[in-house]
Amino acid sequence: MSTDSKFGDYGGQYVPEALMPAIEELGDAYERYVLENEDGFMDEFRERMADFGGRPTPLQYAEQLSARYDTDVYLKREDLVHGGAHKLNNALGQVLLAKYMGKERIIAETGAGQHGTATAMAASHLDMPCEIYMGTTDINRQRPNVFRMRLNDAQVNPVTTGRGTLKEAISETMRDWATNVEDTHYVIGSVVGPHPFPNMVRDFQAVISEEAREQIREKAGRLPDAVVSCAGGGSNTMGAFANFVQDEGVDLYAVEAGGSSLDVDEEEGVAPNSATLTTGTDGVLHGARTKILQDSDGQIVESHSISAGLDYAGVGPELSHLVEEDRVTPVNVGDDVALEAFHRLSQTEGIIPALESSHALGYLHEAHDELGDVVVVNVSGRGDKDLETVLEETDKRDLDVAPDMDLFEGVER
Amino acid sequence: MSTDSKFGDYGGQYVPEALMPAIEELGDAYERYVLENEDGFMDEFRERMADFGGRPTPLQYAEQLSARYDTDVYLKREDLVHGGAHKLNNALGQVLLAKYMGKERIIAETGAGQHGTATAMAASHLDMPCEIYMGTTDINRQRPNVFRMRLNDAQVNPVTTGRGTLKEAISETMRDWATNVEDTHYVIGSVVGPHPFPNMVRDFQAVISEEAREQIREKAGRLPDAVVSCAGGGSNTMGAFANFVQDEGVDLYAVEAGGSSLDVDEEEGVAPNSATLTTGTDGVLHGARTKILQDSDGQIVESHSISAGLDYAGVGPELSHLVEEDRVTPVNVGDDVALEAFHRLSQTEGIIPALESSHALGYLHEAHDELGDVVVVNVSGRGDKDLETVLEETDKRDLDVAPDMDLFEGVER
Amino acid sequence: MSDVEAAFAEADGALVPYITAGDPDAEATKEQVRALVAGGADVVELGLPFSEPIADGSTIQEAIQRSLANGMTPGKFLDLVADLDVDAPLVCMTYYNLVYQYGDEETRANAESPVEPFVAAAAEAGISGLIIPDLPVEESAELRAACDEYGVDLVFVVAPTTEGSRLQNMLEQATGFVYVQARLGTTGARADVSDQTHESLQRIAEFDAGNSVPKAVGFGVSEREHAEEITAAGADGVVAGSVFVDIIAEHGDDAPEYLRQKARELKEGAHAGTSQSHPEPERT
Amino acid sequence: MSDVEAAFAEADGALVPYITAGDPDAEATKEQVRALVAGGADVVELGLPFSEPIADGSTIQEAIQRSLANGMTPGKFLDLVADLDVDAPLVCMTYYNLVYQYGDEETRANAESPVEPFVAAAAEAGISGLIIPDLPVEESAELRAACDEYGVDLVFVVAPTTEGSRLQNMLEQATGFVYVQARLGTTGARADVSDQTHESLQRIAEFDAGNSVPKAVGFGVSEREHAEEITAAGADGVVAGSVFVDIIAEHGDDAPEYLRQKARELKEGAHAGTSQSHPEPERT
Ligand SMILES: Cc1ncc(COP(=O)(O)O)c(C=O)c1O
Ligand SMILES: Cc1ncc(COP(=O)(O)O)c(C=O)c1O
Repeated sequence: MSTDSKFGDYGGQYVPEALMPAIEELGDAYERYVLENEDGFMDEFRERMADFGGRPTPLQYAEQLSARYDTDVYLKREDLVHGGAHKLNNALGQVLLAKYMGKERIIAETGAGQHGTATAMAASHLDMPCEIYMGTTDINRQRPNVFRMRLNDAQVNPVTTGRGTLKEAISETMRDWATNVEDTHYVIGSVVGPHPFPNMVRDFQAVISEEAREQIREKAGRLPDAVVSCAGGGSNTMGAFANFVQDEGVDLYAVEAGGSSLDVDEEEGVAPNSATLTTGTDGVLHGARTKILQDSDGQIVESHSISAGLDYAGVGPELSHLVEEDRVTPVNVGDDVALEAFHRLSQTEGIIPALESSHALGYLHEAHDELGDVVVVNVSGRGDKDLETVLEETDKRDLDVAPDMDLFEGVER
Repeated sequence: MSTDSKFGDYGGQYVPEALMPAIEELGDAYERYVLENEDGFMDEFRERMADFGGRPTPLQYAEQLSARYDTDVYLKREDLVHGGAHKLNNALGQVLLAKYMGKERIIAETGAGQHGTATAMAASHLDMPCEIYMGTTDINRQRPNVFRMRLNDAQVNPVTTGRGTLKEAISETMRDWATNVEDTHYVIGSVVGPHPFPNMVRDFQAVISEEAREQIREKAGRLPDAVVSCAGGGSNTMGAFANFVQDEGVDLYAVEAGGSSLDVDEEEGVAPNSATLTTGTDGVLHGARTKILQDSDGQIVESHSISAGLDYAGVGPELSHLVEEDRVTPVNVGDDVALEAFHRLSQTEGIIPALESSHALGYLHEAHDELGDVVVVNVSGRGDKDLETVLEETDKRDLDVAPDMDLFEGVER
Repeated sequence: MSDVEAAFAEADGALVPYITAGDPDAEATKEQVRALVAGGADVVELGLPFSEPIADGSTIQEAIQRSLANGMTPGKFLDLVADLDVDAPLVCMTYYNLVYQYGDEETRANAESPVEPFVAAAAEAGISGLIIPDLPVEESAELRAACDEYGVDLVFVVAPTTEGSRLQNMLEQATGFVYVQARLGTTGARADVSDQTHESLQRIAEFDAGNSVPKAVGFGVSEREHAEEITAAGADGVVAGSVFVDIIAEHGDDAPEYLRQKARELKEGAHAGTSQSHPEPERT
Repeated sequence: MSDVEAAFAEADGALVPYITAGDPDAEATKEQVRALVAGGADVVELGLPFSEPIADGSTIQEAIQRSLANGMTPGKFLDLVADLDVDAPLVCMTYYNLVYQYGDEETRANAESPVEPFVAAAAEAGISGLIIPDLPVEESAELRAACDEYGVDLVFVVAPTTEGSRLQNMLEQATGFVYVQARLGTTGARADVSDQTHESLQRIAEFDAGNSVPKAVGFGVSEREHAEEITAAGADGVVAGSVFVDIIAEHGDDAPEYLRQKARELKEGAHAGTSQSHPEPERT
């Protein structure tokens, strides 16, 4: 275990013994290929992210939002990455690394299907056999993403245990890895899991802030006052923050899902939110010590968010550490505010954001007065995947900003 | 009418008298702003296409296809443009031009919804009121695109005449334009319609080949032997060809939709294809003289393609002319071949192409032996919009390449 | 002076009704035309249906669909015309592609231009003039030539947006009559005479001076008062279409009698207006 | 020598069965443990259920879900243990977060480490050892210290992939017994003894030399022959879990009798194997 497997008290490697050699091997490969660019690994990664992934993504000045908030708002357009989200940055990096390591098989977990589709795309691009674990509940509510994975030639393994959602899929993927560790690489989908995953995923995602930092200097002639990014596991977050962490004048806001309420229902084992950094407590989940949503016994509670990608009871250990160090400010907005922000950006800027990203935009809306003169918001993904949810959830509420969809009523044939 | 309103015998301005002043005004604006960059119009257009649209798009070397075909295949990745297709290049150009012209309202027609969504995005981005005409049949079968337009704050006007599809929507939009011509700009969705639309739309789309020509010289060290592009109205086609037309050594293939058969059923007034350049005859449709699918009386027949975006009975007049001049080779592939090509690219390269673009890829598959050593294929859009159609149509056929979707059977809850 | 121009000259406030041929079938159309003429129509505009009628509003679109669904074709249209024996010149309104496409291969191969076969056949069948709403004057050279050769009038539409040299050009090229579009938009019956109509009438007065071809105002004319207002302002006649097409859609087999009545009403209006713009006051 | 080590020493081919506490409830668990001991269990491994059992296969996962659904908690688990009066040491198998999280605020504030409150309470209740499958030796310093303080064994799992200095380290740290994982993967009954099992047995023999802590082989043991094969190859005992958990799921209230029979069968196997690897041949 290398010395920087910890971020302060957070991080570490809490995994079954059978996996220890694999993560040591991975740690070694991470150092050689990612940190030291052995065999030109990072060059190849960057080239593929350009040609296949569509990088660099623009940093766009948002005219209408800037006028409305009297603040210069710049949007980092990760929604334009191939596949529609920042997820590919990580998936492609890991699949390529697996190839360099001589692995012959890729596995990954997925909840809403964003990481699964990104991994399937990357594996197809690099000609690697790929299996994705996904809970049966998620399979049924995220069919288009299941189709996309199948189209990209990935096998999708239904996970029937528990409630059949992300947590169970992660556990099941860990089991597969523990069984097939010798020829298989597990592509974790965020800056979570045992070392070296949090570091490695961050480094693959750090291209976001590497580009954004250069772009904002060119466009605004200065560094931003604030960078705002949503946080589920925290990979787009760490990607958007990484190159600004050393810039003390740049405030970093991690916007979590406030869900419908910040309270935890111990009785039911349910937190109607995913605000781990704000309301979570220290614990060990999925291989790392970090902030988690748990009851007083230490059982993990069901989290909730209107956006599936933020709906996770843990968070990256590095974020837990940066929050403890007061370098990152954890904030959160609830389902309603995120939904309104979704509609706002769609209507006024011609960009339909992911519901995850809408949390960052919702926080911008609420706090724009306090964020300074130049703000970068990371639009981590596009919202096409969220249309059904948005329509349903909008219907339930009385949102001023939402467009009516009456036109369908007249045209049934 | 300026002298280059014609391409040989094709083109012209066959519109109701009420529109003549508007298209003259537009012709004038086109010359000043687009051709002469007055007030820096083209600079602003290019900047917005970069920051908002995500240009340049990569030219990607396709490793697996190249190996399979023993030909260097490069994919022009228009699927990475904001919105998922080349359509934005044109829509943003026209909406911006309308703004420069002092118009206060945007209208457009849409069939499958691709041009409608692109126009709605562009109008939202540029803060212009926007109305989209769409047939009721199309509204019902393309609901997600209707949602996207509504989310982007566009009004969607259902067209109930005829079969309620693209042709009727175009006619209806022309009527709106004829009524509100003074403050309204009609954003036509392809290189069709009266002059100056075919020239102007081509010029907005020409960025595709401008980039591709530079990129291929850098990557392959030479010009390609062939450029292959699908053709519905022909805007991605002319965009991909424009900067190669003067390069005599570069063969240009316009791949049309062969549908289920190349025959025309005169009795029923139906062509089960959209292979206008191959099987169409000279006529006048929607404002221009060009090749069209018509019966012997001159009535327009219903076209067909598995891909909604190619399903149009006309084609851009410049393409008709370039075919007549033997500069462009018209070819076609049918529904089955396109569907297989869709699956092939999805599986082997990690890119889910639009069904339209799959026609170009299908032709590559069939003719790769004859295309030369270096081939550029324009991937005009992404296929997320086509998932439903692909699943349905794949189910009907017995395709070797298609993945099975059995996994749903086990997991209904 | 062509038949059409002569009809205008004799009319003293001409009525030019439009109906779609073949709506719902050829026999009905013949009855309808006879009724219109009996009601006072001076010239009859007969629509030859095209599948993409971009210049027409929903009323006429639907008539076109009915006609096409019942099998109307350019050939049958000309047969119908040849069969019709009425005391008013017939003008064919259609879209350019049908004109462009007409004729069998041999005829087309020997023709001077792609549009000659249609014009020849139309003249032979007894058509006196053509209105092609998607053919602006700039694209009309071939058709103009063919029409001249076969003595068929070519009617142009002048829109509210038509001005200056284009207007001049059109007036020079027009024969039969000039179709003055009363307002922007498409065909369709309206409840009132719009402001644009008054502007159009004003413009008629201005360009009237140097040109002898008659002017008829259309788009939205459906009531006696509209017709009167229009000719009172100096037009030589009115064109009315949707109002007649609506009657056909509504009354089916009984339509002819209603058509006759409506034609009489509009003709009276047109005539009355004329007397107001002319020295000698005279009422019907 | 700890209770657990002593039990191994006396066993002559030890059987270490695993069941999930609270499956389906605490009372049933007590009956089950008694039956296992009656059948010949030398040490009993009791699972304290955690919501994310990443090292367990589907059989045990489901037992854990049943137990949690019926309200099992760490507190109730320790009550259950304190209530149990059987003639075999009890080892608690659970995941690290429950250990890490245990105790009320005051206890935790006064504790030496976050894990001390659990170890103290476990020792007090009568737990002799801990198995924490998601705690590798590298992260175990705090827990090792607390276990030493309270005289609780800390059992490590040696996987087929564990080698070299890590293996060395683990053997040095282990107390009670070393849990030799027979194959890659997760817990779960299997039909055969895999090749990996044989390799593992081979590796046991290799590292056996310098270390006195007993070795028990688990993962997939479900038949008499498995047990015999394993001890014959030099292991000090076998661990079997899923086979017992399956019996509980299948037989409900009648489970204890079946548990006893299965324990007896496996114990016989383990014992028989021992005699093959020892000088004096002796059969049950
Ligand atoms: C678009 C988008 N943004 C954000 C997230 C949250 O993940 P992370 O916090 O790791 O960036 C997801 C996860 O699926 C996502 O799809
Ligand atoms: C992705 C894509 N490609 C191609 C086309 C065909 O249009 P065109 O021939 O004008 O490029 C469409 C039309 O919707 C489209 O969406």
